[in-house]
Amino acid sequence: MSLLQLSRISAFYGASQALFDMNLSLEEGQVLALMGRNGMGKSTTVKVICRLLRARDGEARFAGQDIGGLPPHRVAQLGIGLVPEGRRCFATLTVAENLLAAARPGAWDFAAVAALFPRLAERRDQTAASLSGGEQQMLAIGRALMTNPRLLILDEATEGLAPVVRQEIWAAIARLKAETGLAILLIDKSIRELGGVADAAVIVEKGRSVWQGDFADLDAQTTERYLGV
Amino acid sequence: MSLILLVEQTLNGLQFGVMLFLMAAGLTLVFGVMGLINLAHGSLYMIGAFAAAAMAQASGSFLLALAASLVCAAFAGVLIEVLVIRRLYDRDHLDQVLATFALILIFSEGTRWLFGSFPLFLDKPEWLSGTVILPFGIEYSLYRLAIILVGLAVAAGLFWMIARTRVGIRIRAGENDREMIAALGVNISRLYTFVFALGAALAGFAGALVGTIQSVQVGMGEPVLILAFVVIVIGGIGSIKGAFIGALLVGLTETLGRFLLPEAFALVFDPATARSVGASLASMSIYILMAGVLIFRPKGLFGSA
Amino acid sequence: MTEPILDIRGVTKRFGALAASDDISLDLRPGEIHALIGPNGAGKSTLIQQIAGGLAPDSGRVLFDGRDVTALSTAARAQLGMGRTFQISALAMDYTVLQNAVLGALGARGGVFRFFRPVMRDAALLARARAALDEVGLAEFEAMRTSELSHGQRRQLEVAVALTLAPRIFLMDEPMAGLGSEGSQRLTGILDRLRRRAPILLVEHDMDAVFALADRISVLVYGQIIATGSVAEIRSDAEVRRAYLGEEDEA
Amino acid sequence: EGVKVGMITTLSGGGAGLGIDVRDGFMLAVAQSGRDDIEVVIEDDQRKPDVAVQLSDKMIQSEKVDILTGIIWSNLAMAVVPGAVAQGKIYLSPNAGPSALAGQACHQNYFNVAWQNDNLHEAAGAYANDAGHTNSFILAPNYPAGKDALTGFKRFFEGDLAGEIYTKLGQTDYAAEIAQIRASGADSVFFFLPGGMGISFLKQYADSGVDLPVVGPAFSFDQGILQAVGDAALGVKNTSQWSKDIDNATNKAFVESFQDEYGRLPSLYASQGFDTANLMISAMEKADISDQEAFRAALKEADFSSTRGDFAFAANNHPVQDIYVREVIKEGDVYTNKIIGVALEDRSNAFLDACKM
Amino acid sequence: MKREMVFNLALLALILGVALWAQASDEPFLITLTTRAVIFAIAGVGLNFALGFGGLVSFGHAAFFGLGGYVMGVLAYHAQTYTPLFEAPLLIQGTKSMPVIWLVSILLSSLLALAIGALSLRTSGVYFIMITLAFAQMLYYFAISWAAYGGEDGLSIYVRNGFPGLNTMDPLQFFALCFALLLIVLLLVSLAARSAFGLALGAARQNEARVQAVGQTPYRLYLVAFVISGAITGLAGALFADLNRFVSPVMFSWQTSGEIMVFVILGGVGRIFGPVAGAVLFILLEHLLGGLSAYWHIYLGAILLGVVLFARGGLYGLIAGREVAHD
Ligand SMILES: Nc1ncnc2c1ncn2[C@@H]1O[C@H](COP(=O)(O)OP(=O)(O)OP(=O)(O)O)[C@@H](O)[C@H]1O
Ligand SMILES: Nc1ncnc2c1ncn2[C@@H]1O[C@H](COP(=O)(O)OP(=O)(O)OP(=O)(O)O)[C@@H](O)[C@H]1O
Ligand SMILES: [Mg+2]
Ligand SMILES: [Mg+2]
Repeated sequence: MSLLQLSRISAFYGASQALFDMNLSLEEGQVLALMGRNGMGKSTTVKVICRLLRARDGEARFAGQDIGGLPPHRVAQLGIGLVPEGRRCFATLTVAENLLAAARPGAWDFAAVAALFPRLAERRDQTAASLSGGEQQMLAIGRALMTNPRLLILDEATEGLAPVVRQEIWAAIARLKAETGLAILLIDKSIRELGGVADAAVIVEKGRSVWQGDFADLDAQTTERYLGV
Repeated sequence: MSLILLVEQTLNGLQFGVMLFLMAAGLTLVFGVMGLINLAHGSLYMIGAFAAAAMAQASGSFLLALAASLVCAAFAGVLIEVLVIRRLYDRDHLDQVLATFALILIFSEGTRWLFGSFPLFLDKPEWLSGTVILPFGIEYSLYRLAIILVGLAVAAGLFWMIARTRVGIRIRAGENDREMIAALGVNISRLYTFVFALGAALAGFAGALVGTIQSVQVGMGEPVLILAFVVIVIGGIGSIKGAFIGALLVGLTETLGRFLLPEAFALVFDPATARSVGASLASMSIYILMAGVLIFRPKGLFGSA
Repeated sequence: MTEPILDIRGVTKRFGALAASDDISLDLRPGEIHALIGPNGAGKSTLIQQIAGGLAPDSGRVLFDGRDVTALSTAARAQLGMGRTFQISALAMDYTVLQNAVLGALGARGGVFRFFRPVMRDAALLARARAALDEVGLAEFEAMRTSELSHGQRRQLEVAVALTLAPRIFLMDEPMAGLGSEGSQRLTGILDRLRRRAPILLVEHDMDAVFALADRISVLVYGQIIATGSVAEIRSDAEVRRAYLGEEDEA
Repeated sequence: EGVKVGMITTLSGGGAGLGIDVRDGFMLAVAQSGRDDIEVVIEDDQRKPDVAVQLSDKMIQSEKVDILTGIIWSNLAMAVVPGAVAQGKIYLSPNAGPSALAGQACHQNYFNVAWQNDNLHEAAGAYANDAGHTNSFILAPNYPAGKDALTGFKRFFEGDLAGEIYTKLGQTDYAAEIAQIRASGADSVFFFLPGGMGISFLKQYADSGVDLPVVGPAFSFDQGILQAVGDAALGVKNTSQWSKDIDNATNKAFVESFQDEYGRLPSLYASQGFDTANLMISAMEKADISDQEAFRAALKEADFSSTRGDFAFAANNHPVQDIYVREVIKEGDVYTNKIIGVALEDRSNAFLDACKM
Repeated sequence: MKREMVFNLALLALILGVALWAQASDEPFLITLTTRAVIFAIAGVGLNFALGFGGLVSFGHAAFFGLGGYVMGVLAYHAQTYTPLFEAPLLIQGTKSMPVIWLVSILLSSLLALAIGALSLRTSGVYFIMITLAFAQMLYYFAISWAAYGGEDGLSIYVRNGFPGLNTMDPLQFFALCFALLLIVLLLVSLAARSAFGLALGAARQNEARVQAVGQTPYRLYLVAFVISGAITGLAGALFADLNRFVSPVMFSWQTSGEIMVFVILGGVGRIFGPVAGAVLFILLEHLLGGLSAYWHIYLGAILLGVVLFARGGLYGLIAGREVAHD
């Protein structure tokens, strides 16, 4: 049984519909790339998974449980760690406090995150607002890991990062995948880099999942058609 | 004017400041931490005082009365948080202003309906009555001394809770981004209910402690509310330290202003004019202080956000 | 050699012990795209801020078109012709896309203190705004509320507003961030054309775009410029590879 | 033909107790008169002058009342009374008596059935002399009524002033003032701090260890708030034109029937409301309201039996009456007042000359 | 957009209708009550200009309301006592002419708003709320102890001031005057809201950095908005004092600031007609509930609470939809 399963999800922002018929399934330990052009509904799908947006219709299951009716914190406690679009670090809190605020018991603790991103340890007592964009991105990833999730969701997690750091993060994702068996849902614009880690892919267009399959099966025609490259 | 009197007035100013801090602490907590403008804070203060007066009447025990103030105000806090405030976190400040203004109306008239239109009796216990002699031979009320100590303890406790504990960190995180902290698995609703109840309990407690040497009556909360807002704005919103320093500043300005301004004007004007002009200026002094502080430090003394 | 239109001389900015800008000198010449790259936290946005006027340098000067603007406010510099985009979108979220663009056009034209004429009926402003939206590909979204745009669409709007200003120079802080591959390509095309209108100081982590666009590249590390040169020079600079590019180039 | 009365008084918010007492006293007298030709329209002014003005417009224009009454506060009276009497209505004041309405702005249609604002303070000054005080510290809030209070006290007090200060209106903490009193070398204190201000002051004064004798007008020692002051008030001397132990049949009957009717002891304000209604009823017996001149003359005769005993109107339609000194005592569980003497006999007011009526 | 327009017109028709009906059925008090609502509406429209369009939450608009009131009070007082206001450096007499009083009110309120705004706009958010309150409170305490003009007792003007060609003591004529002013103010404000200034001001409210980046200074936009706002509220103050023929420090009190704010929120923040709906509803509630019970504030509170909780965006949000109209 899938770890995460979305079936026929529809969702609205006020009166305007953003998701029409969204299907997606993600297995334990799998890395799934969620792809699509700008404004097609990737982030909206993430919001539905994390219950930050209520699905009007359809079913969302995580770890065998229907999460459609749960409040966001309950869903998170089931083991979903979110690195949201735009980072959303707690601006007035220090780096250490940002991490501590999210902490739940498990293998990931401050030391482990500091090992992954040494820069964060250096900036430990600086407020998140004063971090550079890339530093904030690292903080957001570290924060999600601190919840010790079963599923890590990275929505544009490498946006605005320097190439070296991006490589580090991709390496870190690959390591997470290899060493911990963490399931990961990835949104990123770089198909090349996604290809390095992703097992499977889902493509969204105008709020519908239009393609799902092994990442390896993505051919140039498909990407040209749905992603414009 | 003797030096002793000046020292005594300074002490009075500090004491008044600590008293203000008790009132302001809960407000700055709710206001700074949850980003909620709670005009009904004064009503919670009143509820505390009325609960204490009723309990003191029924049981004759001051400690039970204080306990009643804490419990009743906290309960009222939980009630309004769950029924009203909770729906307002993601609204702008204005909706909060209107809703909590409505709550003032309900609470004030509700209290009057329950307890009648006349002030209630609430007095300090025997063991806190009388005066003590401080250095310089200053005779000082034991009860006021006790208020100072309680105020300091509350300040320390709150400071520790917000700055050091996990709960404090999460509360502040929620202040930055409520949705995000929830998405990280923290039950922010429950946390906020807790904070609101704590703020309410502090307000009620202040109402009982201060009401004991003031008058327990409907409408007692509004002047205090304004003062408390002045205090936390001077200190910088959300900062417990700021509220504390702000309270002392306001306490000193208010007390010394009332005392010194008429004397100062007497050096220039005839006594009658000096008294009247001095008193007028003294009435405005804390507002002048607040405006002055904000003009030079637009985020208050310790404000960051 | 043409005179630089933007000339930064010895700008230094400290945050406590950290020198976010450490005696930086840099210039921007007509017709060029000058890319500023560097690791996260190197001080790129801080420098842009100081150029745009949001942050005052501790020392050093910013010359714009030969004029010392170090003491001027953000608004004054914008009026002189500095157009900028923000790293994190700064838009009027309750306004429609068109209104945001008209706001830019209005800012460029001046005459904000007019109280009686409906601004959204002003043909000149509308034309200018629509042209900019069209250029970034947002034309069909003009009636949408900005808060309803997706992240990437907001980035596009950010660029469109800068376009409406018809500035003398562009300061762009990561305009590609958040754009999909298609969007990036499109923007790359836009910027390529744009440089003829006004030179661009471009902060960007998207190396495909930088290498495709830049006439010159400066590399900022720990508040200092460690190298300035052509694409080829920078690509082959060992120091830059170590500090910033990593394996990027080999792929 | 009957009389229609418009009562504008404070029935909600912090000052509601006073308005309620005036209303209850007034309505008790109306009920006791047994007359069915008196119609009373009651409205709440919320203690806001603009609301009071609005209500008076309503009473006059829509309700078409003959007589207005009920206002508690001087500032509200100043807002309403000049306009009302100018429109030909009779106004009977059951409480407020600002000096302007006794002097320059006096009017033949305006009758004050309580006191001129200065009266109780004047009596306090007179009493201070009798009690042998020679160096008094005096304080009041910084607003017109407060200034009037200190002026009134000084009009009769012959001793020196150890200090004279104005406090902030609505002030609740008096530590600074009490410290000044302690340091001033005064032998007594006079204060006028109505409502909650007085409660706070007295409690804090009692707690401060300063035990100079205190004198004040009845407002801070009245039945309604005395219970809230408690022991701190015991023994304090205060001046009042009424007390529940004034020995006459009307007063006895009033106190008894008020208690029967409402289950609480009447206050000063209740007695004023009661007297106001009885004055009006006495005039109704002599004249018809439609003949306003005759009705006014009947009012002026003040031919009713007042709870205070002798009562007459001075030339400016303000009372001429005895003002008593009372002491706060405890009767069983209840704090109340006992008359200990007369401070001023047949006191009129200081503004007779200013009134050109 | 359409619906909002219909509602606007219905609202104005309602106000006018009530006044005319009251005249026909000889209920002058009802006209007075309507006039009161109209004047409060003007005050609210004034506040809304700063609060709704500029996001400047002023908790001190009583300062302008009160100042307008005192301008009327002081000028009329001097006119009625035949004493000059100043003799040196130049002789200034009182006046009982409404147009002059209005002009002076608008002028002085603007100046006061300029001074208060210039200082207060250094702050923002809650600090702004409180600093504006502080300035109003200073004026309040000043007025209370300003013995020359009655202190807390206030000033009574026995006869309403005059307007050429009208009998202002006639409730309907005075109403007509106030209503006309409301219409003018509404017209000017709705023009300004759609103007270049309105666009820039609204943008500053939403994102200051954006406005700076297009070359405008938010501070200047705010200050102009605040001055306009203060001037309108000052005019309302003068009218209110004339309605009551009385002015007192209560007009300066924080409760007054709060009430004006309630009109705005109740009606719908940032809606041009919002404060009109808010003021009408508030006066209506006050009038209807007042007779219900001695504890009528409880009902009032409950209704206000209901509006906040269930009618987002105030009455206008409820009736005309949530979208703020842009064209
Ligand atoms: N808060 C919102 N309110 C209303 N509509 C929204 C909101 N956020 C997004 N939308 C709309 O929903 C659609 C999907 O947006 P979403 O953010 O999911 O796109 P995305 O695929 O993540 O795009 P991007 O790559 O640009 O981030 C978009 O067309 C957008 O207009
Ligand atoms: N107000 C501040 N106080 C303290 N440190 C600051 C402040 N602003 C920025 N910094 C620090 O200065 C450094 C430079 O930040 P800046 O935002 O300019 O980086 P950047 O080069 O733009 O990085 P990125 O590419 O990640 O956006 C960072 O280390 C940041 O933490
Ligand atoms: Mg997205
Ligand atoms: Mg940056």
